[in-house]
Amino acid sequence: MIELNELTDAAQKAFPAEALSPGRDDSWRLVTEMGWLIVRLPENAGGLGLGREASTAIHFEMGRVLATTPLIPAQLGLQAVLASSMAGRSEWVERLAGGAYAPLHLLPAALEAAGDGTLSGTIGGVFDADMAAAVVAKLPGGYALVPVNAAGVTVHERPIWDASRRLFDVVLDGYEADPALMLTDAASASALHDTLACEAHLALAADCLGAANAALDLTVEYMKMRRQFDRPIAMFQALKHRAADMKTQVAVAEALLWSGVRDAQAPVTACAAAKTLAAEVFAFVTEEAIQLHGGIGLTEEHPIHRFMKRAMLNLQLCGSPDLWNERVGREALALR
Amino acid sequence: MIELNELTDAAQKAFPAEALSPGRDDSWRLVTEMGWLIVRLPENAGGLGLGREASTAIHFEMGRVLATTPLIPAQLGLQAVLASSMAGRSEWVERLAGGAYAPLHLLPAALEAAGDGTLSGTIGGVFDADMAAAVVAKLPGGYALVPVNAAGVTVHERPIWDASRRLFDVVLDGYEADPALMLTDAASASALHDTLACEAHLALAADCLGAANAALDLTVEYMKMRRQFDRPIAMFQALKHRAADMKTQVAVAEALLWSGVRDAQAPVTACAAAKTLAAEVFAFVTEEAIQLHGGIGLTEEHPIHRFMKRAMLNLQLCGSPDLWNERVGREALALR
Amino acid sequence: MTDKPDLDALRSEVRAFLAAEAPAEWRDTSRTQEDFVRTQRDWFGKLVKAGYAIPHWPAAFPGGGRSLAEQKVIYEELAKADCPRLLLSFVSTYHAFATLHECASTEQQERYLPRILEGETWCQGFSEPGAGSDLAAIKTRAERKGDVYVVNGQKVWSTMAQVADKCLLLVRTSSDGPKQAGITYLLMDMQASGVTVRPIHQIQGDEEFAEIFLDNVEIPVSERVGEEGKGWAVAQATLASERGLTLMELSYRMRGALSRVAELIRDHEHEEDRGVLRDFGHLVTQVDAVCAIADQFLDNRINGIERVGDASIVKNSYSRALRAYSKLGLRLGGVEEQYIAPITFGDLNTGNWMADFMNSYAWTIAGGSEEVQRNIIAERMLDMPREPKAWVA
Amino acid sequence: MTDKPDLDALRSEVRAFLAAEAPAEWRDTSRTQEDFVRTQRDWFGKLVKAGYAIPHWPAAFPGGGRSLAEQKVIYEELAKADCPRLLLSFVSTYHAFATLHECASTEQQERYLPRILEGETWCQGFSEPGAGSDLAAIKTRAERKGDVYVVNGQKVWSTMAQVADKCLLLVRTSSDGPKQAGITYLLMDMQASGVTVRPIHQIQGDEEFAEIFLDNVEIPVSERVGEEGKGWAVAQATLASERGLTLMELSYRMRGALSRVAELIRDHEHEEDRGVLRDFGHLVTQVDAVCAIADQFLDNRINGIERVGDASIVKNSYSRALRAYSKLGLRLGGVEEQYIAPITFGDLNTGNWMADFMNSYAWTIAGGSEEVQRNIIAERMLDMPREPKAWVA
Repeated sequence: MIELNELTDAAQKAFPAEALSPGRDDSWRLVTEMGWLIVRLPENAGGLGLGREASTAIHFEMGRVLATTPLIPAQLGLQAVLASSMAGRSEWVERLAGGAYAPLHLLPAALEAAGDGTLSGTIGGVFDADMAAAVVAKLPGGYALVPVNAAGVTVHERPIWDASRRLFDVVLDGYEADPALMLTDAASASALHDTLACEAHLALAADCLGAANAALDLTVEYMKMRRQFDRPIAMFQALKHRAADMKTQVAVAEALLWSGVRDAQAPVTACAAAKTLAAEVFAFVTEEAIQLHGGIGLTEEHPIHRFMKRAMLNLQLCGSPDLWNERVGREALALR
Repeated sequence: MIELNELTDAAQKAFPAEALSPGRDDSWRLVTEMGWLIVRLPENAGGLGLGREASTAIHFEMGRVLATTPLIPAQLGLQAVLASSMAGRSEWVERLAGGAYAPLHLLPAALEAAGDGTLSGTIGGVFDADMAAAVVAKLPGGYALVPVNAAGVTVHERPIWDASRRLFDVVLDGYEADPALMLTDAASASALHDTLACEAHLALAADCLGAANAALDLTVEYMKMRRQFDRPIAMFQALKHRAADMKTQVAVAEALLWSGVRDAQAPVTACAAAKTLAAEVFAFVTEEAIQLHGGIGLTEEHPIHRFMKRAMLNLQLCGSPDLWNERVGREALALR
Repeated sequence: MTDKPDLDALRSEVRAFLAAEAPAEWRDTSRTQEDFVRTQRDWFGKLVKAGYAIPHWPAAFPGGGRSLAEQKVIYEELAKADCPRLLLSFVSTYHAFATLHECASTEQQERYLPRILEGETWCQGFSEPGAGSDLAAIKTRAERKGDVYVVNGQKVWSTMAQVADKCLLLVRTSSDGPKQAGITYLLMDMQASGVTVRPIHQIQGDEEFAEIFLDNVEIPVSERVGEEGKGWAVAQATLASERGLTLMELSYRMRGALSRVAELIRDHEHEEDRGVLRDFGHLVTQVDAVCAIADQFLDNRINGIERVGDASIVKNSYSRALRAYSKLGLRLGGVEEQYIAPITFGDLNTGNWMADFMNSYAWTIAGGSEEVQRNIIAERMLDMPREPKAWVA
Repeated sequence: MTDKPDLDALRSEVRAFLAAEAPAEWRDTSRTQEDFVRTQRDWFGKLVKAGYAIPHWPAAFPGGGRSLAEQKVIYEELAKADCPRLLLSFVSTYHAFATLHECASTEQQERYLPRILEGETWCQGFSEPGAGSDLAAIKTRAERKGDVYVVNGQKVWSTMAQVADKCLLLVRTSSDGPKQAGITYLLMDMQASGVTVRPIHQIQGDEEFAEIFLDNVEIPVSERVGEEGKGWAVAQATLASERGLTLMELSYRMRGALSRVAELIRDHEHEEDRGVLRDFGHLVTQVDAVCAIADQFLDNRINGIERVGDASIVKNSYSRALRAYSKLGLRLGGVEEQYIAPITFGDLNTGNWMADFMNSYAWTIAGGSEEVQRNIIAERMLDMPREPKAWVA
């Protein structure tokens, strides 16, 4: 517990709540220096050797400040490399631990193999591919590192509503996968996928709930300050009750997140359920937050809309609520 | 318009709001005397010759008092007979206009024909079959009158939560349909079904919204009277706003109902949509009503629960919201 | 529904006009604020010429003298033909017109009304940063100095003020007595010295609204409407100027735009997803119901049987349906909707679902927030106790 | 999750006991109030004998002296084994115990605590028709006459008062000063002359609650807990006696009962209805989340880091999940659910969906309504302004 509090304190000092979405490149240097890239890397591999609680606490704080730095895909990319049996594994681990960036993509890839084995298609939804050395992607032959400067690889930014982050299409056009950069074969890709998916869902859930807490804080603060009809609007019971419901939903989603984080055996559906609930709650909180802010919430002057836009993107990352609610339902039906 | 107001006034005098669910048999005599069985029967057939607006206004008022008398299935049964080419049609019309009862069933029938053509199975959800001369049911050969005292027909009451009404299973066991009592052949059954379904949906929608209005009235009245923390609970803004939302939803559902009533060309899906919305709003209003009544709403002492139970049954009559929302969606998709 | 013969005739006329003149590609020419304004001016000019721009004005004006039933026909057809909404000229033809017509001097009317038809546009200077739902709390101060008022303060949420020629301005001339009593109503030239307009950058990228900063702006006393300190009553005339037509028109437009949701369902191959079909069916019914109540509201106005609170019900049900509409689109559109796509200025049902979603808040917040409407419904329709004026903690 | 070794041992013990002794057909023997009471008494007797009935009592009592962590283990296992909830003995072992233990005289403790283990049951005489959410508004009047208080008034929502032996009674001994100051706490014999109990007919057919009418009931002054006029503080001890275990237990029971929804989905052949699967998945997640927060709440209590308002969050999230659970069942069950089926007394997840739905209101209304909890969350966790004590209209 003490360890977690220390991490949280350090994060809040490094990324204070007042400075939303601090610059990406500075943030990247900072998270590298603070060891957050290697927080989950075992000590014998040169990492901090901390567990899922630690990374969750960090992602929670990064969500709170709408961090611009792609820590989640970076950690997942490193984890994929670490889990591999690639010959050059330790060099890559060292490189990535030192600040090189090889993100895992969090949205689906649509790739086709030609007769000669070369690949074409788009790996969509790669965060900050402009600063990446390679992308960790699931190719037909298994997970692989795809260097972004390789022949047949181009990178295109696609502007998104969520101004706190940047998404890229990594487009392959006759790309020839380098066998030395294969992380798994086709058969073991799905085991790695499940491991990474669990981590990704929990990390995103933490991002959602850190941000939801911050959005709630901003809203409550605004309600106490904003006066209409000669009283702070926080005095209007109808509005108070809505704030109470926001708080309740956030607290419940947090409890589910932490129960998933602490259960090493939690299956993908359980982790995805935690992320789905967290993302839905984040969206709900920001929607209510805009309404409770009134006019000012509709202007770029006030930051509350930035939370809403991040919430809307988070809903879609690693699969939408529709997709996961259905899978969770299907699995629960099979088990009961 | 004046005609409608007159009908409404007469209904409110005959069935005052204070006397919820007045006795069925007395009510039946009263509605017969007032000509409500024949409100839609053409004048040349001895009826009042009024339109859908008139019957809607009556069903609305009957909903308001949680009427026990099965006016909706009775009117639909009469309408089915009237639309038929049965030889004994005018005798039956006269009989039914005079107070005999031949209800249309509002829930599905599951019947099977044996090799000899006799029928077995259950016509479920027949209102007040104990007082019926016959039931209007859709048999494999078309719509028909099934006399409840015929050989092979038995009638079983099945107690329901909604204490304002009574449902029966009409069980056929080797019943031989009387050709003289066939209202349609198999081919024209579906045209009649569509006509009756439109009427049934709109009538039920009116029942829902009359009752929803009454439940809202009771709730608002209670909120003004009930004091906690030294003030009427109607003064608490959070509760006020919920009452406002109830009012809004009721008003909107009423507008849709009347637009369907006034559009003679409204297709079944439009009528069913009006009923679905009305039933959902009725359920919503009664659920909120119980919450706003607090403890007293959970006791049989207070009538508000009777509205909720009627709402829950109404949701299911003529097809559930799930069924109709899907059909409405499917049709809208095909058209747009 | 069949109208009376004269309404049928009008309907045919309008249809014929629209078939010939309705701008087809107006969304494509409304991708920037400038293009949007140009498109709006063109369209307004055509409607003035055709006699459909100001059906609610007196018969003395070209195209005026129409009954509310006739106005309804015109707006229904504009909605069905999916024409641009008359956003730029809305304040001029409704708010400014009503104010001038009902409360201004003959001289003021004669000066300003004809110019509106020539394309002069107005904006409304009512809300302030500290006075939104609580409009009477305005602080913008006007001091009389001889023949002019000298005005200082700030207005906000002024539709299209950046391109407006004139402004309906509420100012405070006194702080004594009840808040409402010290308010005065002025007509301000937007070119006057000391007026600065700053567009509000809205979260979806639109710039429909602006802030107006007033720094020692001199407004001639002759531009006052009504007496000094009696501006609150004049403001009520302004606010009451349009009730019903817009929401009817917008509801019909939303109904037309349900095809955009149907398109998504097909594009994403959800045709056999029963959950999606149910949700779509539910939305279709909700939108139909909003159209029905907006219609009924107008019919009641036509028949003179509108009740207090009716407008609040229509507004809240429209705005909630618009939210539901845009949220279903956002959900069905999936991740693609998170990539920025061009917006259409001044439109609510564009199929750019993030933009539409954000726009839907304009209807739960502006023009009397959802919460204010709930108070009105509870207090004035259900006769529940009013919000207390003060309380003791 | 793995507990500490001693907790693991306890868990195994409890499981072994339950495997042997848990009543299997208790729902079938709880179809009437009488049968339910008998089933409850039997089960309580078995638990007392096994040492699991009063784990929260001091070690001096058989089976007492358990830590909260141990209590949690016991309740988890009771829930997982789907045993009857300890409804009849709940007020005795929690409310009466806490009150006696913390506030009563040694003599009172010695008289009453052992009898509870022998099966004496208590009820709570707190709420009144005019004092629900606003408990301090009670009007039941006690006048001291020599050695007795003479009590007149009416109590309501008293759980199982019809079969209770004793009552924890709040009365008003003074109307001066703040409402709270005139309240006195008495222990009443339910057999006393002038006590009339009338079961409340609940809308789902249960009779869990009763009204108590008090007509010149004489209660010895020796049966007073604490000083005259200091009853409000004693009542706080009563009300604080159980916080967390019940909701944790009930959440686990609801999770177990999700199989009832799964059954409906199979029975109605919705296995491939994606909408239904999504709604079920959503409910499963909601219930899991409620279990997680109930768990976390108890862990926080065990670790001494509970915060004000935490209990309100757990209660509101449980009650809303219970509503959602029963509504999904009601919806999926279709028309069949509208036919009356036998209820199970004292159970919340029976698969009789109408009854379950109605029962779910007990959790949004009783024990501090959802609205009261929202006030607590807003005022005490979010530090928003409190409800005003009075206001000026």
